[in-house]
Amino acid sequence: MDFNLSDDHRMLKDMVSRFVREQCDFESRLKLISSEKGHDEAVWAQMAELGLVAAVLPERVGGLGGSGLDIMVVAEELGRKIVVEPFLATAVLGAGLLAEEGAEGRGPALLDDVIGGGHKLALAHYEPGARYNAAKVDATIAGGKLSGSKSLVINGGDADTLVVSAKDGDKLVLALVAKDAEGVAIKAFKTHDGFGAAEVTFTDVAVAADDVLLSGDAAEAALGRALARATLALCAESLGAMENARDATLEYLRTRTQFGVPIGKFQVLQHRLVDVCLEIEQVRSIVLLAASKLDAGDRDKHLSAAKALVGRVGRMVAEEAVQMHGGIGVTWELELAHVAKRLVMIDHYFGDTDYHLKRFQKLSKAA
Amino acid sequence: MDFNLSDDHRMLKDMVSRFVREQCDFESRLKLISSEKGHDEAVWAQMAELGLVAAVLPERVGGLGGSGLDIMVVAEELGRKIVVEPFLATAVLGAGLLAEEGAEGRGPALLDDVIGGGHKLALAHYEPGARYNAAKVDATIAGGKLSGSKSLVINGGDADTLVVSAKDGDKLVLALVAKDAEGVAIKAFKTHDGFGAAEVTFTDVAVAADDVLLSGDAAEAALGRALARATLALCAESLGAMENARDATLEYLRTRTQFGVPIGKFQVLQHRLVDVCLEIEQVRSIVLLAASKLDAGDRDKHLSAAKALVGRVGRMVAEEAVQMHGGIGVTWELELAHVAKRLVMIDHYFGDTDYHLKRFQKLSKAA
Amino acid sequence: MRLEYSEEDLAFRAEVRSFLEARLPSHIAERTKAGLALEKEDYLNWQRTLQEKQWVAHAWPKEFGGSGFTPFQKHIFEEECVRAGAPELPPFGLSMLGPVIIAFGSDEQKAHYLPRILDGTDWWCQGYSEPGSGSDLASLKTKAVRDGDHYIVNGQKTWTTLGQYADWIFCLVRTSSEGKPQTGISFLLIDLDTPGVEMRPIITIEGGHEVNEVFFDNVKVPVENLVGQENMGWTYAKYLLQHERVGIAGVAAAKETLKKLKKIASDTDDGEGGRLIDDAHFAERLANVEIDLMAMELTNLRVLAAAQAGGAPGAESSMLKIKGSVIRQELSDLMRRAVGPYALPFMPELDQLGSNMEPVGPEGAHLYAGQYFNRRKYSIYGGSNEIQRNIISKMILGL
Amino acid sequence: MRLEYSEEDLAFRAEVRSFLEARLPSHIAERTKAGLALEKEDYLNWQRTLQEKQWVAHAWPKEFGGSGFTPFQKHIFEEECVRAGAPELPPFGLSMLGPVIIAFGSDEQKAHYLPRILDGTDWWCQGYSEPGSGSDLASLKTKAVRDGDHYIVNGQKTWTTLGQYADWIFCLVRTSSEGKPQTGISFLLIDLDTPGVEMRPIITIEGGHEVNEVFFDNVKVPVENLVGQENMGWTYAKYLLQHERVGIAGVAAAKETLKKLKKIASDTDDGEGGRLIDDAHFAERLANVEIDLMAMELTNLRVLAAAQAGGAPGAESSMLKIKGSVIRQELSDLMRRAVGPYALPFMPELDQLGSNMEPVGPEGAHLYAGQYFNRRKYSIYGGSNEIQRNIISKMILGL
Repeated sequence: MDFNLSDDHRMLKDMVSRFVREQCDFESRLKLISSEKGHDEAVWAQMAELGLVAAVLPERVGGLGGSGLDIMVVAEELGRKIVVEPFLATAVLGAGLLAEEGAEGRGPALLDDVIGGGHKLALAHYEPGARYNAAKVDATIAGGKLSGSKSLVINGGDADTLVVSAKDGDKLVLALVAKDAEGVAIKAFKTHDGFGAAEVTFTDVAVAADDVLLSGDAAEAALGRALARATLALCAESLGAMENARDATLEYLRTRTQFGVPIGKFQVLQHRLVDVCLEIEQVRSIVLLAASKLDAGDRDKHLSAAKALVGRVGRMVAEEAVQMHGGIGVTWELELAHVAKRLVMIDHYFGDTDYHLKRFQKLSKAA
Repeated sequence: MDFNLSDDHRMLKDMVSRFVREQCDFESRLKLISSEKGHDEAVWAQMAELGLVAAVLPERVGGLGGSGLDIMVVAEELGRKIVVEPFLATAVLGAGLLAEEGAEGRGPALLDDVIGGGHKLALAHYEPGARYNAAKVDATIAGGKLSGSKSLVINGGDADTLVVSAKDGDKLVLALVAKDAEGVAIKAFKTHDGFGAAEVTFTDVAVAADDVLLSGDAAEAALGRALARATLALCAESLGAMENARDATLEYLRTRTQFGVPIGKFQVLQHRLVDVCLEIEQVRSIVLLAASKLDAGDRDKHLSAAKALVGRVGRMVAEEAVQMHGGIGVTWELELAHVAKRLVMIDHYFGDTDYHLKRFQKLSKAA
Repeated sequence: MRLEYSEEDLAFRAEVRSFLEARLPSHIAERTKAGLALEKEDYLNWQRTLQEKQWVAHAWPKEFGGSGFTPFQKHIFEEECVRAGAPELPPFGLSMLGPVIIAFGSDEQKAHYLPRILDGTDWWCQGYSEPGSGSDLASLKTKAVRDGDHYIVNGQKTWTTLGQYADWIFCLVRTSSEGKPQTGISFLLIDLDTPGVEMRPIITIEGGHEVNEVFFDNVKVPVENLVGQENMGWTYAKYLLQHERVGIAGVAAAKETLKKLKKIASDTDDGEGGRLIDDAHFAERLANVEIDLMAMELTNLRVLAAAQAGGAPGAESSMLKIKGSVIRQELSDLMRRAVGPYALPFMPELDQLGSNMEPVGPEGAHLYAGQYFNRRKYSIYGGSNEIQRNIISKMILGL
Repeated sequence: MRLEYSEEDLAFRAEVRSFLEARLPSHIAERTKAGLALEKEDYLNWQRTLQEKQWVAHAWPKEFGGSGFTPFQKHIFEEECVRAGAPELPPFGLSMLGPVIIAFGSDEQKAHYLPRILDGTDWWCQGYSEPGSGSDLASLKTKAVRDGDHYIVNGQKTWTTLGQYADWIFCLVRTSSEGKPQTGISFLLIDLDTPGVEMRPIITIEGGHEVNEVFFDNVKVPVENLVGQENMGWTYAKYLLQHERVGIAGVAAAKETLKKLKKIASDTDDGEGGRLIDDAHFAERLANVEIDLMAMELTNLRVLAAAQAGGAPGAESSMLKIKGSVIRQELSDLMRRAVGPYALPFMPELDQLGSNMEPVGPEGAHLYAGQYFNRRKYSIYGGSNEIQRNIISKMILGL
């Protein structure tokens, strides 16, 4: 047993860490989230150039790894500075699907451009009213025409190509649709945590054979893997964001004085920060475990354990950090406020604490 | 709106309070719970003489009140000193049933003796494996013969007469059975909180027409009222015990020194005791509310709210009080340890927190 | 013991309810119920409407134009207002400054300021907190130096709620640095139009503008704007802070939120073919907070009854503040969870008056995450819950 | 990064498992798994069996007869022992005194005491805490006054675990009252047969007898029973307390309890026609603690790996202690709740060896409430969780 990062992972981690420190500072983020685009194309290009898309893809398609730990290492560092560039949508979800072994048609050929940062993706899967139920797909493909609605598509307003799930009869299909294809209506908006998303409607959109990426059992399995990878990435992002919140709070307790002493001298605040630290260590453990199980048979049990714990601890860390900061903690100008928002909103993507607790119960009982 | 006790209630409260302080001291209790009998007959006789049985019965049968507030006032003061005499079993449950307006047969005539302390009762209702489900009655009365098993009958080993629930066909019957009747097997034991209980088996026990106290809808309604009264009494006992735990802990924080100062100087302990106090105030409110609703249409919703909150807060108060006492808090010699046990074990009678939360949900949604 | 309202109280409730039904404009009620900001004119119009019944200033004696409500009447009035969606009038002039002027102001100040507060001529804001002071209010640094018949004020105030609408600010300023920090503080009234005053918005975590910071750069304030005596301001400030706050627990608002939450949970698909309200995990949280709120409401009434009987609520206010904020925060957490993924959209434009933007997801869903973040302030402002626990520990427990 | 055990570790696990299968007496395993007390002879016999493999003293170097286990081997050994129901050998001689004698004792002390610890000739108990000392260990008052070639000891120790079985006690005693409290403490070995020593039972909350108090009334102790130097005892005590405790989180025991809990929840009727494990409220609590424990197990392994690599676990032990105690207490809470009303019976006689009393309710149900109350000690002993938080705050956070 060995919990040290390999030299490669250590280098990857240091590289991402340095990059986000230098390029993804909070002042820039504040400007970006108020801009129409919502992120910085130049930063995304650099991220691609540094190999952050490649890092989470297998060597078979020109990637550099694609293991659970690869995803965790990159996502944790991005989470630490709550980076808004579309890593999750384009690299983890979109490129991950295009890189599936069974992928066919025009999709795989797009990968080079995606890895290079020249082409962005989004997965249009969850549907309105489905809440967190990933199995509900009412969109249809029939006679080469796609129709249906997709909800809260992450990066949906910015992606060049959408990977869309739909049913062809009983069979699940994952198809590629260009953002400007005829019959595609995209309503883009921002989210509370500073990201971009969209409601997307497809009305008789033409889908050629070449557009079909995966279908049937292969599509089901690939979708399961993609959602698992995205869940892991979100958990790791949350871990990075938690550590940001912890460090900021520790620094605040050390420097903010009240009644003539640093507030870190108050035992109540000390003990609460200790509990925050304990829980973050627990989150690191469960995310590591989930990362190690990404290709295992009991993958989903471990991912649900991780997402449920991340949801619970994320809320606790956000609330405690804000509370210990006092008034300043609820201001837009403070990085911590945005970190707290990301921590809490992560619970609303890919299933919340309750959803994953229930899934864990079911899978744990079966095991 | 007026939250002051009436003069009568104030006098009743003071009387019980003085009595338990003088007669139910902790040293005596320690001896009693290790004795075979488990309580003090002389103390019970005095309690009856003071009118504590009468206090929870209507004037119609020679009682002095019987309102929710009467039960609350007496039970809270008994709970404060975790009094082990069989008030709940004999007065609240047993005598309460005998005093029902529709009660028939030989039961009502027993009341004088019960009120005087000369005759003790127990309700044999819950059945093995029923958990907290009060609706499950498999015991039967057929052809004048009672058969079945009853579980965790409070005061079952000590009562002179058992009030037994059974089904005559589809009809619920409440019948009186003498403890030494032929076919009654009583296995008595103590509980962790120092009370007496018994498993009771009935094998073809003769039940005459005169033994039948209530039957049919009247029995169902009376049983519901009895369980509601008992639940209220337990909630009020818990409130008294909580205040005991709070006072003991406050006193300990003031007097126990560590590192050269009273431990009450440590902010962490201060804040935790404050939270304990806040929750106890909440419990006082919900018990008051439940007491005021004892004869209302939404009685059970309020009783379930009270029992659920009492269960949650009881555990918290017990655990915090023990923790703040440190090592001494987990010793048999300390009154607080027994108060803590009572607080926690109250959750195991008449439905625990989960049971009552669920019942509350159902009743609250219907309302 | 009697847990029901008296006949008089019930009659009063009916009177308030029918007045609100008749007079509260529906566009104000709708926005208030949705938790959206109002325009200054909306507040002023509503204040004028209420003052027809002399129902505006609950902390003032009748002879000064106050309502003269008993504690229970105040409570009932607040409940009915929240239920109807009437806006809560900003407390700065009506509940804070007014009582201080009545208790400590000169006759001229009473004659001049009180009527202007009542009729809305002057909108007041509060200048207590400073960037460095936080919970340690007495450490404030804004200075007022006497220069002839003026004070020259320099410094900075913060967390000035609705300062963007205000005409005047009442300030705690340091007029002496001798002795304990509390002893050199004075209570000063400042016209925001005076040269050298600058108000800047503070945007809060969820993106809203309800608080401000105020800068004072050699601001000349006439000495007649001093309330009471120089260096006695701390006494007045404490009087103001301790002034009974019937609504501190926020029970009325919490009950409305609970109703809304139950409606949402009943209307929301759980994604698996059922309703969210039947989801055991969600229902358990809902039941727990509902029970807490039932208890809280009675706790609040118990404190009110004590106040009605002439008792002065001291540490009880701290208890109500803590538990009330915890319950309201828990409700705001359940609101955002209830709408699931539709808590994500951030659409402030949608909430602007006259917006014809289309919402994402069920109506109002996009508001709840923002409200959840905004409601973190409940346990911070007005003396954080940690400070309240310190107070209770000292006052009730003697620790 | 590799989250799997090495081949060597797996082979070691298999060896331990088959040894336990072959040699652990079933009556011991049954009582241990039920959480019931063992006789002294049971412990001694099992210790002798283990020592055939030199598997008894994990904190001692091999040359003194220790196991020489790596941190992972210790962990695996503990897991297998808990899984099989092997009793945990009392740590007082083996894990506490032994290492102190090895590090600070004289050659004579090493030669005399160590073999007698290993073979069970001497059963040791601990004399650290005193009634007034609690978390403030250095405030201890038991005095040892030098008188020729003896110390005369007077005072009282408490919380002496399994003292009723012990032959000897190692004590912290005050030999000087000069300087800071820590500087006047010595480490003394006392034969419990010496006149003036009296051991009295302390009955714990649930009715069990596992701890004692020890009284010293003019007890004569030869000076050669002093370990190390006079007045240096605090150093040795700290060495002992800081001595790496692989099992401090209690993960192995918690995993067994979880298994038992799931079995009980599967077997228990919910009273409404279903199984308790399908009750959403109960299942949610179960899932939460199961997830906490999964994370805890990995956290524990991460600390072990750091120890294996030579790192000295400092504040990490405090983290493991806190979270481990919370998880084990939560499990004990769920155990008593799982059996519903059958948690109520208090039947200590039933648990005595050879009892033919009949239980009430499902087998073992009557034990869980007692265990829940007993387990409150986890967050109190060995430095309460509050003390652990103080340590972390200082060591890791620098506050």
